[in-house]
Amino acid sequence: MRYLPLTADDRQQMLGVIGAKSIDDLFVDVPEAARIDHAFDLPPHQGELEVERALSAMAAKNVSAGTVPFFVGAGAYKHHVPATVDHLIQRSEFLTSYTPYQPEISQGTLQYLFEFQTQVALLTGMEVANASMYDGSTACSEAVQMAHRVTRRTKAVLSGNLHPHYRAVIETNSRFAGDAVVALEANVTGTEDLAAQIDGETSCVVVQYPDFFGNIQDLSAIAAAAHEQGALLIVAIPEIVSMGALRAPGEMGADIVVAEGQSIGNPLNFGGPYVGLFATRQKYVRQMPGRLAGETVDVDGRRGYVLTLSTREQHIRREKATSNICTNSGLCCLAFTIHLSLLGEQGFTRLAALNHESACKLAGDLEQVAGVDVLTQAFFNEFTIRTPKPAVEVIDALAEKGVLGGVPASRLMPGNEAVRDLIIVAATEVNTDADRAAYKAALAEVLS
Amino acid sequence: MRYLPLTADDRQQMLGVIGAKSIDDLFVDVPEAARIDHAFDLPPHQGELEVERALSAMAAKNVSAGTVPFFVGAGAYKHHVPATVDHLIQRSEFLTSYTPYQPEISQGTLQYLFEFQTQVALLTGMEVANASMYDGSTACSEAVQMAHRVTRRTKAVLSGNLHPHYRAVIETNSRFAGDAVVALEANVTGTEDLAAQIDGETSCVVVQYPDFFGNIQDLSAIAAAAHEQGALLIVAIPEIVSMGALRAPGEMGADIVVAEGQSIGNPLNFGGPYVGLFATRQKYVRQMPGRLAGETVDVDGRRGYVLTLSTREQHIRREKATSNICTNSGLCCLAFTIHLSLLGEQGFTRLAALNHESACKLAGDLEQVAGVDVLTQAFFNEFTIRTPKPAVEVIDALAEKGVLGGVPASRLMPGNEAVRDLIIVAATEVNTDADRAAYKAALAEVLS
Amino acid sequence: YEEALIFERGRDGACGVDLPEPEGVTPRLNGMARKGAIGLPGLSEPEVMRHFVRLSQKNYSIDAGFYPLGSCTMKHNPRLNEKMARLPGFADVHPLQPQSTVPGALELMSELGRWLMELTGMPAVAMSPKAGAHGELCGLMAIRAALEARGEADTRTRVLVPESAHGTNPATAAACGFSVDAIPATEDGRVDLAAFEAKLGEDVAGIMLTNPNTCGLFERDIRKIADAVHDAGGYFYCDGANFNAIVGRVKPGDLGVDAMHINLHKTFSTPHGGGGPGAGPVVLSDALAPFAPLPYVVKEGDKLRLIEDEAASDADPFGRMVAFHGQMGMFVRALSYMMSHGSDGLRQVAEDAVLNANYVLASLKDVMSASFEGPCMHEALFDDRFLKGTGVETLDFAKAMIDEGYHPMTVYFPLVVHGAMLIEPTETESKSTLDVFIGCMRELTRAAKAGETERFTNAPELTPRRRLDETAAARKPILRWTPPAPAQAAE
Amino acid sequence: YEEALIFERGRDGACGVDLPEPEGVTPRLNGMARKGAIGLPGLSEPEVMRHFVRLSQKNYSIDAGFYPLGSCTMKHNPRLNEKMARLPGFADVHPLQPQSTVPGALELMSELGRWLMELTGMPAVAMSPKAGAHGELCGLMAIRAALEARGEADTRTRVLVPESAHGTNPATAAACGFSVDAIPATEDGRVDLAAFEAKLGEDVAGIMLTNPNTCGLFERDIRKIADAVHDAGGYFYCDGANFNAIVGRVKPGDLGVDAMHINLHKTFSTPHGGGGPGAGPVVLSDALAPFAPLPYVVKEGDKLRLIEDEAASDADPFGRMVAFHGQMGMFVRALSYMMSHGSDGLRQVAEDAVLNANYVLASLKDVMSASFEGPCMHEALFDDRFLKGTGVETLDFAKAMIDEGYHPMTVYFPLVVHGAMLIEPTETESKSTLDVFIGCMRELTRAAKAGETERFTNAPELTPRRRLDETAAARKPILRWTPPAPAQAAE
Repeated sequence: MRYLPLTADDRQQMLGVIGAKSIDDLFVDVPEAARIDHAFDLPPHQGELEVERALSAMAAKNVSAGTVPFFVGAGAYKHHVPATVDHLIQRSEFLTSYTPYQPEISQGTLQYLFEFQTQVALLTGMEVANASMYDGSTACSEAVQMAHRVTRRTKAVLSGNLHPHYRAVIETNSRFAGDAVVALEANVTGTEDLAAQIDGETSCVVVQYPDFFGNIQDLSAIAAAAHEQGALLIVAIPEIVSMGALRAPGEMGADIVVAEGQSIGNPLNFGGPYVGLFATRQKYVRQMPGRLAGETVDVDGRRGYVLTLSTREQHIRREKATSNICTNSGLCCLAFTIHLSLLGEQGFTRLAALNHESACKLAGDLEQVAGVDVLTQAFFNEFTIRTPKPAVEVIDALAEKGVLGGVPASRLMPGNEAVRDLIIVAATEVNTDADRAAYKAALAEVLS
Repeated sequence: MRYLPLTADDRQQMLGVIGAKSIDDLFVDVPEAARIDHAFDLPPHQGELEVERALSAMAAKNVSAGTVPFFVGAGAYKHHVPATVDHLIQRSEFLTSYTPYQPEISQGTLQYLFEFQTQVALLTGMEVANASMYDGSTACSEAVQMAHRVTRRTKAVLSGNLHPHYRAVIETNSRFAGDAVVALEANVTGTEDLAAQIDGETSCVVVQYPDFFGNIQDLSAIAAAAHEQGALLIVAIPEIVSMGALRAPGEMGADIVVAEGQSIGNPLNFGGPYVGLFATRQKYVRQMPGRLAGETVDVDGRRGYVLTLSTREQHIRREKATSNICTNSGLCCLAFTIHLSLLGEQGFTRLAALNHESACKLAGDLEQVAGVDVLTQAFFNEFTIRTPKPAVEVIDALAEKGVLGGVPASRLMPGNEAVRDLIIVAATEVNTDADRAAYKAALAEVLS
Repeated sequence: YEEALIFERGRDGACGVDLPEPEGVTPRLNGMARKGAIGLPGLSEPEVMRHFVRLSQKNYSIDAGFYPLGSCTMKHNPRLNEKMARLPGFADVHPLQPQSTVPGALELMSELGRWLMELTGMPAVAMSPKAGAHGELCGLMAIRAALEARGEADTRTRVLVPESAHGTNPATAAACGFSVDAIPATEDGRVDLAAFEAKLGEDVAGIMLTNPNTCGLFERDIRKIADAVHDAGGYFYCDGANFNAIVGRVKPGDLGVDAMHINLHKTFSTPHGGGGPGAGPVVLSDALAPFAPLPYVVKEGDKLRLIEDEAASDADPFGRMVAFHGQMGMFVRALSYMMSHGSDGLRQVAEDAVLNANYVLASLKDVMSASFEGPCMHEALFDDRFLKGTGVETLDFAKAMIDEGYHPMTVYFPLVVHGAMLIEPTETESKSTLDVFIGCMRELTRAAKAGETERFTNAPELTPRRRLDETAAARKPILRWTPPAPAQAAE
Repeated sequence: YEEALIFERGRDGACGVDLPEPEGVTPRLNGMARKGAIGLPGLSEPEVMRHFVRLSQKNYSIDAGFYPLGSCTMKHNPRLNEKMARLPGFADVHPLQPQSTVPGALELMSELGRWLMELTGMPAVAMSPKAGAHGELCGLMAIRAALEARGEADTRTRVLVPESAHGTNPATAAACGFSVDAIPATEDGRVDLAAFEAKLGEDVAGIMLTNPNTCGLFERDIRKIADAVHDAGGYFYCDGANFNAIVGRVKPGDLGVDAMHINLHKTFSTPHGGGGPGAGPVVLSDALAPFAPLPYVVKEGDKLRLIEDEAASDADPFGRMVAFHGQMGMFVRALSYMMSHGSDGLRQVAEDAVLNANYVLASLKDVMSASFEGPCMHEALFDDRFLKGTGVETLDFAKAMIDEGYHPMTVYFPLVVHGAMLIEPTETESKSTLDVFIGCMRELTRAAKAGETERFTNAPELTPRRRLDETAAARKPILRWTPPAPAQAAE
C-alpha cells in the first residue's frame, strides 16, 4: 500500500500509546450493526502499472480532439495551451496547497488570484472580479441570484439565445429558491425582442455574447432598456477568447459579466473542471458570491494579499451568505492567469484574430457545400449552419468519417423542431487548412 | 520570439548605454568575411503548436515499447517508472539548476548525490561510488583507465561475453590512449577460460554480470585469478535490477563495478540519456573518475554536503585529471535515486523476483516452439535462444507481426557466423501473459 | 525577494507565445470589433515562468510539509492520478462530442459511480456537482423535489442543522429555499437527541448532519436520528466531508442516509489546488434516486448512454446543476486513487486516519485541553482552556506553528467549543512525522505556559509576509491592480 | 528545517510501490541468488515525495532566479522541449529495436544534424558524444585517426591549448594520448599569435581553441590561426562551449575549423539538470568527416539508415564512443528549441546575448575592474583589482551575491586574470532583470570599498547552509552513509 506510511510495527506501538487493544477499539462509537467486516464488492489494491493499464484502455476508447478535424464548441473550446501552463500548475506548491486562509504562507496563491481578478476585470471591461466560480453556467446562475439581492426583486428575464444549459441551471436554482424566470424562445438569427419582457419586477436580463448560435450584437440598447426599469444586465460569455476581438460588455453597460474561462489555460476535460469568471461593478462588490483576494500590508508595512470581504461567505455568514460556494476553481484560475500572462495584449488579441479568421474561412468553405446555409451573419469563432438533413444524423455520419463537425442544436434543445437541422460549428486556431478541407469534403459526402 | 525578453525599445536603450550605434558594432572583432548577413537554409521561428505538430508526427512513426509485446534488452530495459519520479525530476529546482559548485544553494542536489552514491555502493556491494558517468559503456571504459592508473599497467583483458558495444568503447579509448586490449571470442554458454589470459602485465579483467547472453556465473574464481597476478577485476552490470536477485560483485572480489543505471527511473530514450554507475573500493577513491559528493559541516557546525576530492577533476587538474568528464548524468541519477527510494529493499527485491519470473515463464513458453532452443541455463531476466533461421530475419518478421522479440546477436557482432541464429531475449515486469502468448504464437508462425 | 505583479512587469512588444500572423480575411464582426487596448501586460515566456515559480515558492504545500488541518483532509496527492487525468482520451475530449466517440469517458463515470455506490451502500449517484457545497445543494434539491412529488414542498420548509456544522450546510439550505434551525450539541460533542426530537414536526424537510461530525466524533445515535427524521416525514442529508474516517468500514447507506456528497478532493485525494477545483458527487437513497439531476449515465444492454434531457429520462430529474457532465478530470483522479487502494486499501485508509488522530490525541491531551474524551475518529479536537491566562490566543498558537514549519491546524471551528483547534493528520502521515509534530506542539505548549508570549504574538516571523492587516483590506477593498495615474506614468 | 537522509528515515515494511506477489516459479539463478539484505531503506510514496520536494527547495534554479554564470550559458529551459522529449515515440523506444520500427527517431537525428551542420557551416556531424567533454574527445580522436591515416599519428603528438581554455581541453587531449602545450595570452585577452606560431612544428597535431574565448572575446586572428595550423600540418579543434554568442551570425566552418562540439545544454537550452545530462554532437570538416565514429545516420534514397558497424560503413570510422546512438532525449529538446527559434530567432539569440553582456559591462566598468575593453561577446570579464585593499576576495564577493538572491558569477576562471569574475547574462534575461542586477552589483561594490567587509566574509547567511568546510571534506572523505554501529542501533 504505497500511499500508507504506517507499518504493522508502527500501528502496534501507536495502539499501545493510545491504550487500545486493536483498531476496532477506536471504532466503538459506530453502531455494531453498521460495522463492515466483509470485503466490499470491489477489487483489491493494485500497482501503478495495473491502474495505468486499465485507465489507459478506457481513455483509448475515446476520440480525442487533437486527433481529428475538430469543430465542436457550444460552450467549451479546443485551444492550444502552452506547455509552461501545465508544468507550472503541477508544481507542488500550487497543486497541493490549501485554500489561502493562512496568508503568511499563501502569498503565492493570493497574488495570482489578485492578478486573475485584475485580468478578468480587464477582459470584461468591468471594475472588479472574484477569484472564480465553478464554471460559466453556475457563475451565470449566481449572477442571477446576486441581481435579486441587489435589486430586491426576484424575476429574471433570459434571452432565448442563452446557452440552454445555462438556462437550465438558472431555472433549476430559481425554482428551488422560489424565484421567477421568463425565458424567450431560441432565435437563430438573434432578433428576439428582449426589451419588451422587462418590467418593474424584473431584477435582471441575461444575454449571451456571442449568443448560443454565434451571433454578435451590440448590447447597449438592452442595457439601457434594463436600466430604465431598474434591472441589471447580466452578460454571459462562453468563449472568453472573443474578448480579444470584441467590444467588452463593460463598455456597453453590463452590470455583471460572467464567463466560461476554460478556453484559456484549461483542457476540454469532457466538461470539467472549468473555471467560471465573475465580474461586476465596484458598487455591488458586497453582494458578490465567491472568494476575493485583496491587497493590504503586513505588520512590517510590506504589501501583501489576503482573502477579504469574507463576511459575504458561508464559513462566516452561514445561512446569510451570498452563496454557498466554498471550494472554487483555484488551480484552473491559475492556468488561466498563466496562459493569459504568456499571451499578453499582443498574443491574446492575435489569438482572437486567428480564431475569427479560422471561423470565417470555415464558413466560406461550408457555404460552398450544396444544401448548406450559414445562418449567422456576424460571429466570432462559432456560427450556425442549416443542413438539408437532421443535424444529429449529419453529425453522427461525420463522426463515422472521422470529423467532429459541431453540435446539433437539437442536442441542447430537445423537442424544438425549429432547430432540428441546425449545427453549431466552432473553429479555432488549432484548425488547419487540411482540417477545413476534410470537413468540407466529408460534409459534401454526407449530404450527397 | 517567446523566449526573448528584450523588446526593440529595450535594445535601442541598451545600445545607447553601451555607446554603440547598432548591434553590428558589437561584432566588430569578427572578421568581416565571416559575418553572415543572409538567412540560413533553415525555416523561420514557429509557435508551439507548429513545433509540437511536427515533432509529434516524427514520434508517431516509431513503434513505442509500451504499445506492443516487447522483449528487447541487451543493455537497455523497459521497466515501469512511477509517475512520482518524472514529476519530481521536472521540478524547476532540480531540472534547471547548475552543477552544485556553490554548495550553500545546492544542498538539494548534493544530498541526493550523496544518497545516490550510497545506493550504488549498497547495490554493488562496494565501499564507495561516484556521482555518475554518462552510461554503462563509458563507465566501463573509464574503469579500465582507472585500473591502469591503479596498477600502473596498461593491458586490459576482456571477457568475450562483455557487451560488444562496451568492448568497442574500451577498444576505441584504449587505442588512442596507447593501451593494450585483449578480448576473447564470444561464447554463448559462458564457458570461456578468461583466467588463462591474465598475466603480470594485466591491469584488469573485465567481465559482464549477467553476461551478454544472459549467463550468470560466480565471479569469485576470476577475481582470485586476477588478484593473484596483481590485476583488478572490473564487473559491468548492464541490468542493475539484477542486483535485487543476485549476489553482489562486491561480495565476490570485484575491485571496480560499473553498471548501466537506466533500468531504474529512466526511460529507454532510444539509447540516451542514461546513467553510468561507478563503484569501487575505498582505497582507490583518489583514482576514481567523476564527481563525488561528500559530507562535511558548515561554519555553524551543521551537517552539509559538498563536491569533494575535485583535485582529481579536469577543472582543477587539467591534463593530469583522472578523466575529462565534466557534465555527467545528474538528473538521471536523481531519477534513479527517487525510483530506488520508492522501491526500497522490499520493492527492489520483489521487482527483481518479478523480472526473473517473467523471464523464466517466457523461456518456458519459447522452449515449446518447434525448432527453438533456449541456450542459457542460469539467467536473470534475459536469455539467448537459437532459431532455425537467421535471427535478423526472425526478428524482422516478428516486428511485422507487431512483436518486438529481442535483439539478434549478429546486430552487435556483425560478421560472427557463430551467432547468426541467436536472439537475445529480455523479459521484465511489464510483460503480461498475453504478451508472452503473443510472442510464442508469432514465433511459431514465423518459424513454420 | 519581492515579486511584483505581472502588470508592473510587462511592457509593450514582449510576448510569451508565437502565433502566426493572421492572413487578413475580411472580418465578419459587424462593427463590434474591440477598439481600445485591453490593458494586458506583455511578458516573455522566461519572465512568466520565473514569476510563477517565485510566487509558488511563497506557498506552503502538502508535498513540502504537514497540514494538520481538521475537516479538510489534506492527504498525499499521488502523481499517478495527475498523469491519468492528462491522458488525451480524458483531457482532450469535448463534452458535446457524439456519444459514440466517448464510450471510455462514460465507462469511467459509470465505474467511479459504481465504486461510490458500493462504498457508501447507496443505490444511486449524481455525478455532476462541482464541489462539496454544490453536492449539498444537489442533495437538498433532491429532497425538495421528493417533497414536491409528495405535495409537501410548501409545508416542509425547515431544515435542522447542528451548531457544529460546516458553514456550507446552512448556506446551502438557504440557497435551496429552506429555513435553517440549529440543533444544539450535548456535553459529549454530539447532537442533543432530545433537543433534536423536540424540533421535529410537520414542517421539517430533513436534517443535515455531518458524520463523523466536525468534533471528530461518530454520532452514536445516528440510526435513531435517521429513524426519527424518517418517521417525522423528513429526509436525512449526511455531509460526507468526513467520509475519510469510515470509508471501507461503514456504509452510510446502513445508517439510514438519504443523500450524501463525497468530496473527491478529501477522501479520494484529488489535489486541493489552492482552493479548487473539487468535485462533489452525491449518493442517493431509493427515495431520492428518481429525482437525481441531469445528466446521468445509464446502462443499455452492454452500452452506456448519457441521459442529458428530461424527455430521454425514465425518471423524474429535478433539473440541471451545471452546463456539462461534472468534474471529469477529478473523476479520473479519484478512480485512479480508488483502484490503487482497492477494497482492502480503502479500509486501511480509514483505520490509519483514525489511528493517527487518536495517537495525536493521546500524545497531547495531558498538556493541551482535549474537548472530548477519546476515542475520536479521524480528527482530534482541542480548545483553548490550556492557554487560559497565558496571553496567547488560539490564533497566536496557530501562527507560532508556522514558524515551526507547519501549516496551522483548523482554528475557531467547530464553533461549539471555545478557541477550537482541530487536528486531522490523515492516513498519509508517518509515525515519525507525527512524533516530531507532537514534540513541537508540546514545546509550544510549554512555551505558552512559561510566558514566552512574544514567540506567539509576533509569529510568524520566518515567512514571506508576517501577519497581514485583514481589517484594512476589508474596510477599503483593493481587489485589482489599477494602472498608475498618467502623471506618474509619464515620469 | 532539516531533511534527514533517506537511509535515516526508512524502515522495514514500508514501501513506495505496489508490485504483485511473484507466483513462485522455479528460479533459474543457479545458486547465485542474493543472500543477505541490500540495506535499502523502506519509505512510502508520500515520504519519498516530501523528501525530494524538500531537498529541491534547498536548490537555486534558473526558473527562480538569475545565473550570471560565465561560460555556462544558463538560459531559460522551455517546457515545450520537456514535453516533446516525453512523447512515447521518442522516450519509449529502445535503441536496438529493428530499424524499420524507428524511422521517426532516425529522422529526428538526421534533422538535428542538418540544423547543426547548416548553422556551423560544416559538412558532417557525429551525434553520439554524451557531453561537451565527450565531444572534445570525439574531435581529437577524429584528428588522431586522420593523422593515423596520414601515417603521422606517432610523430604528431603535441596539442596546443591556450592558457585560458576550459580544463576539459587539456584533460581531453591527455585522454587521447596527446601531450599538451599551453599557449600564452596577450594583454588584450587573446591568443598570442607570435607565441603560437613559434610553437608550431612537425610534432603538432593541432590546436584546441575556444571561440569566442573564455575571456568573452572573439579571437580576431582566428583565420590566421587556422591557416597557420593547417599549414603546419595540424588540425583546428574549436571548443564550441561559447557558440551561443555567434549562432546565426558566424559559421565556424568559415573560420577554418576542423571539428567543434556543440553543448546542446548551453546553446540549445537542454536543461543543466544539476550537472547533466548534456549532449555534445561534433561537427567535422571534410578532412575529418570520414573518421566520424559509429553509429551514424545515412540517407539511402528516401530512407534513413543507422550505420552501426564498420562493415556496413563506406567511411573509415575511428571506432565507437558509447553503447548506443547518443543522447536522443537531448536531441529532441534541442531540435524543439531550434525549430521554435528558427533561422531568424537563433540569430537574435546571439545578438541579444551579446547585447546583454555588453550592457552589463558598460554599466559596471566604472566601479568594477573590467579585464578588457569592450565590446565583449556574450560574457563580460572582471578581475579583482577593484577589491584591492578591501579585505574582500573574489570568493567573498561571489558569496555575498547569494544573499542578494543571485547565483554567483563564474569565479577564478579563466585563469589568465587575477580573481576572475565572469558574467554571462544570456539572451533570456530581461533588461529589467539586468538593471536590478547591475544595481545590486554596484551596491556590493560600494559596500566592499566602504569597508563593510563582514557582509562579504560572513556571506552567505540567508541560505540553507552557510559556508561549508571543503577542506575537511577532502581530508577525510565521507562519501556515503553508513549504518550506525550495532551498539547504537540496539538502543
